[in-house]
Amino acid sequence: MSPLQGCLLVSALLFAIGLAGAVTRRHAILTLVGIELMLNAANLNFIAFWRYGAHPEALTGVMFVIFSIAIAAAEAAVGLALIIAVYRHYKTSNLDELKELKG
Amino acid sequence: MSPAFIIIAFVTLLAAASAMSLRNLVHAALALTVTFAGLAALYLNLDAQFVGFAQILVYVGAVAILIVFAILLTRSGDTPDQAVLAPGWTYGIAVSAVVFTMLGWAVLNSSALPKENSSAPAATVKNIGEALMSKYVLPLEIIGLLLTAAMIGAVIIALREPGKTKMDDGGLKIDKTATPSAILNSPSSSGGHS
Amino acid sequence: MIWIVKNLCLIPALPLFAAGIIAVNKQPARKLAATLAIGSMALGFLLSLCAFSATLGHHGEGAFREVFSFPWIQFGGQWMDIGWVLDPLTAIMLVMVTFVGMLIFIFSVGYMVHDKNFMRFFCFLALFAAGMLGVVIANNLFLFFVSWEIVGLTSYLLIGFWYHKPSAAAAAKKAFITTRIGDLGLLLGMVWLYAQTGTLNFYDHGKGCLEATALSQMLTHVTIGGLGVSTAIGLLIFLGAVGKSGQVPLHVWLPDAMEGPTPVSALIHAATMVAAGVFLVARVYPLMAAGAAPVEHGAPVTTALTVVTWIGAITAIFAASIAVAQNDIKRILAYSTVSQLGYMMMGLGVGGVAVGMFHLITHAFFKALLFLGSGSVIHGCHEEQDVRKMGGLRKYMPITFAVYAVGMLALAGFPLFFSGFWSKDEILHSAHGWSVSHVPFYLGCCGALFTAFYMTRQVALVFFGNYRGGKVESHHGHDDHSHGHSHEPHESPAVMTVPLIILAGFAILLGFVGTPAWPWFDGYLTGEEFKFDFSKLTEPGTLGLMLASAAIVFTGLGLGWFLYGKRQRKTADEKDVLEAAQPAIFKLLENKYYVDEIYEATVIRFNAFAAWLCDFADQWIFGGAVLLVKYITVGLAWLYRLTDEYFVNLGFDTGCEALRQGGGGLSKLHAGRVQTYLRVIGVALVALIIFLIWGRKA
Amino acid sequence: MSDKIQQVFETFKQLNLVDKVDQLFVMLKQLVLAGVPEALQPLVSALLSVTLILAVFPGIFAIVTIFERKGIGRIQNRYGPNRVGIPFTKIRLCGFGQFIPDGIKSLTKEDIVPRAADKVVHFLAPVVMLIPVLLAYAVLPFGRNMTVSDFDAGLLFFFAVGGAVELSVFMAGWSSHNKYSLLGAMRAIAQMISYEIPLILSAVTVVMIVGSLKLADIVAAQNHYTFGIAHWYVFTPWGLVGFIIFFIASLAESNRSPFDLPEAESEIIAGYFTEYSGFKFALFFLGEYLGMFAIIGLGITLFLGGWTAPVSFLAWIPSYVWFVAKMLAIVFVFIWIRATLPRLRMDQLMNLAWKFMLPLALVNIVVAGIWHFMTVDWQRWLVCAAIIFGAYLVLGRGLMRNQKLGKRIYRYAE
Repeated sequence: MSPLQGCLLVSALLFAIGLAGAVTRRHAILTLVGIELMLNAANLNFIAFWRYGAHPEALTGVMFVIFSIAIAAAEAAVGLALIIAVYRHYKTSNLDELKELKG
Repeated sequence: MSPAFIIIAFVTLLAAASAMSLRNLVHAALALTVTFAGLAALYLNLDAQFVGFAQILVYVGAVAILIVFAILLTRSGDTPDQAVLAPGWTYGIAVSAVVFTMLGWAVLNSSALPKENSSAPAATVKNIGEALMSKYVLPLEIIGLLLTAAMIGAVIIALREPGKTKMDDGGLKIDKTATPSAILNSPSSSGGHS
Repeated sequence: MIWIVKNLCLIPALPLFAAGIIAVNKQPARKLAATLAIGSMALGFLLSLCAFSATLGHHGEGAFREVFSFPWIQFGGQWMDIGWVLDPLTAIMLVMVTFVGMLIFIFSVGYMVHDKNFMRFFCFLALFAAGMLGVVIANNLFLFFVSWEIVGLTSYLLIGFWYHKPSAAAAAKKAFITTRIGDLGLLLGMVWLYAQTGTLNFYDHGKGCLEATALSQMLTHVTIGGLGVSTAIGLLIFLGAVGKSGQVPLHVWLPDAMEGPTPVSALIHAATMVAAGVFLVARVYPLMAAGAAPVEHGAPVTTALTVVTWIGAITAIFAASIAVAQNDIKRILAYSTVSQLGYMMMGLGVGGVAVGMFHLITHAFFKALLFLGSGSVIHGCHEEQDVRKMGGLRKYMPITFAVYAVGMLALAGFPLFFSGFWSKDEILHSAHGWSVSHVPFYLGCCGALFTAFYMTRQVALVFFGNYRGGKVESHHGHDDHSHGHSHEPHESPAVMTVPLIILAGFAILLGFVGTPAWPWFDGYLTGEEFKFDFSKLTEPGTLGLMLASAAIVFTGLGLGWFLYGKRQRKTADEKDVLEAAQPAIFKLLENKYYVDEIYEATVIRFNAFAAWLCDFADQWIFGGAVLLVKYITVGLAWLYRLTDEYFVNLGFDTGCEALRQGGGGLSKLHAGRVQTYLRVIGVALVALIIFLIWGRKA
Repeated sequence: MSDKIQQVFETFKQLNLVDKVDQLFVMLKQLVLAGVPEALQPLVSALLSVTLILAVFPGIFAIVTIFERKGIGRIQNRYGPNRVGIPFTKIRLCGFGQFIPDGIKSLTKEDIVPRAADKVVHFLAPVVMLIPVLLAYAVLPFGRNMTVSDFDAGLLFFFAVGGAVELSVFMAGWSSHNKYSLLGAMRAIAQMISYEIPLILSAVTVVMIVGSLKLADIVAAQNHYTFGIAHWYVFTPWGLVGFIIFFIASLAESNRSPFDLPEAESEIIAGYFTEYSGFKFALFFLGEYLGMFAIIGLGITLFLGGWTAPVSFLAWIPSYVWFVAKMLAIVFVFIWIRATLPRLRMDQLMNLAWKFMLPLALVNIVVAGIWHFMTVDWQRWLVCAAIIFGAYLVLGRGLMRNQKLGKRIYRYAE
């Protein structure tokens, strides 16, 4: 198993853990956390591919991750603000109780 | 596959699993912080120094704090009594397992992986800065705009809903109506006889 | 042109404005309403006096006549003018209407003081005055007709003023519908007239429809049955007058109209409105008299005028005989009115405008006096109208008795000192000289006898003897505190008696303007020279007639006094003297010759049958046709529907249903749970990975 | 192996006397490293550095606590600790031995954990506090060639690990299950996040001018002299403003008066470490002071020329002496301020950070850019000074406005 594959496996596992958490936990914040984990897994992939890829001097992976981190920060801020706003309104942040948008 | 990588990866994954499974949300958030730190260490291990530090600065220093703030503001800090798992969680676990299986199988059997380049690439801060200011200047500007928009949006979303009482500046309540006698005679303050 | 002619429209406009202001005011403004109405009438009276003075002093140079017209509405290429005319006929009517109206308004303030709809009453009264004055000044059949209908409307409204009484509501309806029959004739006549002459103006400097050009043109045309067009039109217009003035056979509404408040009866159904029919005939007299063979003495004779005379004469005797057997004080007066209107018609027919109009004016005053007097009596007797339950009121209501006696004597035609004598005498005189027949003269004499008789009977029953409304006195203790006054009859307040006294004065004095010795009235209307000539009074024909008439009157008075005055009835329930003597005749008279019943049996039944026939036709013949069409349509619709549903829509509906079910199924996926979505995304990710790997290998 | 040692000695011999003194520790470390096998060298190097840091800075901490107590006592016209000297002698050392019994007392006191507390987090909080603080020392250049690990992105590393302190504060405050602890933690985190932004933005100006995140480069860029005076960045308009902003922000970051709301005794007892005692309390205390030293060290490095001498004729004094001297001087200013200024209110604190320091720091970045691109010396002085002064006036006016200065009405406690 090459280092790249190791990284990718770790990333895949991290992604799966994040997905499992996001799908199974009731609390909205933990769902958001799971999504963050999935995003981080993707970041790890980028770094790994940059590190072991063909053209590291292009810095594509690093750049992507830097932007991704910035976007993740924005996403976390907005997401958590939404959760707080929803909590203020419904007095709960459990996702299975928030079904107003039901089709 | 250095031992350092294995150890860091193990810690990171363990922390991630705890973050997703601990009942107490604050513990989960702290475990998440460890995960972020571990990821930063993985980046360092992969010679991406700047990204690693940025990961710590943003995730540990900001996102984790945001998350614990959100937990406290939604009064979810205590260990919940009722179920922490959503209905239908078994499907979720199954889906995740299938996803991991597929991904792992794909990683291990893919012929499309690039030929590995074992020498550490040069990703100095100067290189990154130059790339950001030349090739990636437009994305940088856009990200700046996005962050500003997100900040304003988050502030507006999390603002107190209109019509509710606004805090006076700095906790110093200036109450013009309450006279001492009114407060002394109020029902809440006359509970001393019990 | 004199200013008053131009501004003649002010006289009806004033009460019209008063009515408008009262109508838009808040309800409890009683003082304002009364002030406005009376004030407008007073101002109108002053203006009328101006108009009257303008028409004076034209003796010997033809009748004064000034018209004022202006274009009002465009019919195709022609302009319809409306306008007004000032001539002696208008002027004397204006003075009479405004003066009597003003007095009655004043009387009403006292009479209606307890009514909570005081404002409405004065609003209607003012509106009526406006309409009536409009009728009087109209120089145009169109304006005349509009005002005529306003008058009819207010008459309806005022008869039904106490609409909570079913009888009042029914009477209002009856009055309205009956006069409508006459108005239809008037309308037809009007249209015909317009078709013939192209104008509806009465006088228009030679172009009006009552002037020589138009009349001669009309005379050349002949219509069905050899009638001249002018005659036919005149008869149609006369039909309107018959309806309005309660002539036989359309008289039935007038006695019922007494359901209205007494001032209304006095103003509308005695003094003014009912006289409007007579006034109409007088106004279109040139039309009626058109084509008459010139006679050297007396009135012209035409078919139309003959009809007028006969109708009038029959009405006079007919109504007078009914009045003999009535017990309601107002009904007696109502039949008397009908009878006197018949006299006026007869006067118009046999003697011309001046004769009829003279009686109209005098009658207006004394009949208003009588009605108001009866109102005072009713008011004094606490809304009691049955003469049998009165009696002895002379003691309780001396002023009312005095003025009532004056009115009664005037109506009965007591010789020399009362106006009724002079005016009626002139009619009889003319009838005596009528060249066609003497029957109207005899009918008139007979009517005069009846008149004197029933008036004596009424006065005797009301004012002499003892008060017979004693039953109410047993409840004396009960209502004493609730009412301010006792249940004994009482004299009316000054606001009611003063108008009565004024009217009484005129009822006496007015007769002297038309005596044979000093025929001022005649001269005034015709514009002919006249002079005071006492010797005319002693001319054999005149004197003889006067003596005969006086004899008839005295006979009637004596008979009445003998039957009712000397031997007073003791109780209210006692049988009438006449009834005891001749029950069959009395019953016939009491039931008004069964006219209402005859109408009930004939006209109304025919009407009901026609209505039933129409209903039947509507329901089965026309309705059947409609139903047939309907069923055809429904059948076609069924056919379409079946086609649409089973051939056109079947595929579409199935598609829609499938789509809907698919949407329902999909909406279950959209359960509002984020995590479900995430799961689906996870599955999709797996699918994507499989696809990518498989695609790469392939 | 011995030839490597020989080589080190050779290098040392070639230096002049001043450099010999200056590079003494560096050479010693190289000597030791020369004596260990190649594979263990990174580990040994790290161990040596860490040991030195762990030896020196807690020592300075101990001395500074006494200095602080005595200094405040002096300012407040009282004695402060003046008894403890060398045991069993009459030598009192003016009470400078006080830290020894204090330390012994702290380390031996009973460790009390509240029953409601979250035990694990409660235990971990002081550790998490200390680790990033110590990590921060890794990139500080204490003297010439004296940097433990001179990362390429050293400044970023410093700020990154600094962020972890907030987490430890939260852990301490939340796990204690005490409302004062939680309030203190919240206040501390809000304050730290707020002041971190002007802190970093003021440091950005230096990075812009130097063109490197490496702290050694930054010091080197300031290590030249004109007319015998050093080119410290504090002597430029943007540098002066940057330093003042950095100074105020570092006061707030280290929770020092007048920004000591998170541990305001009169309001919330001791803030987030109310429920700590004994060794853990000592760790918090230590962590706080070490964090203060670290951030002062960074400030010195960025604006005060690091280990360089202010004037050229004093350049013979060893670089590490200069560093410690500058650090102690600033620590003295901190103590002075603590004894002098009253505490801020929460809203004033936030207003100052967001409405005054943040915009001023942003203006300062623009000014630094202008400074960089303008070449004529007196012109850029004039322009930069004018812009900064104008911004200062406008922002200061804005800060003073909207202040509801009314009579205070106290609410009665319920």
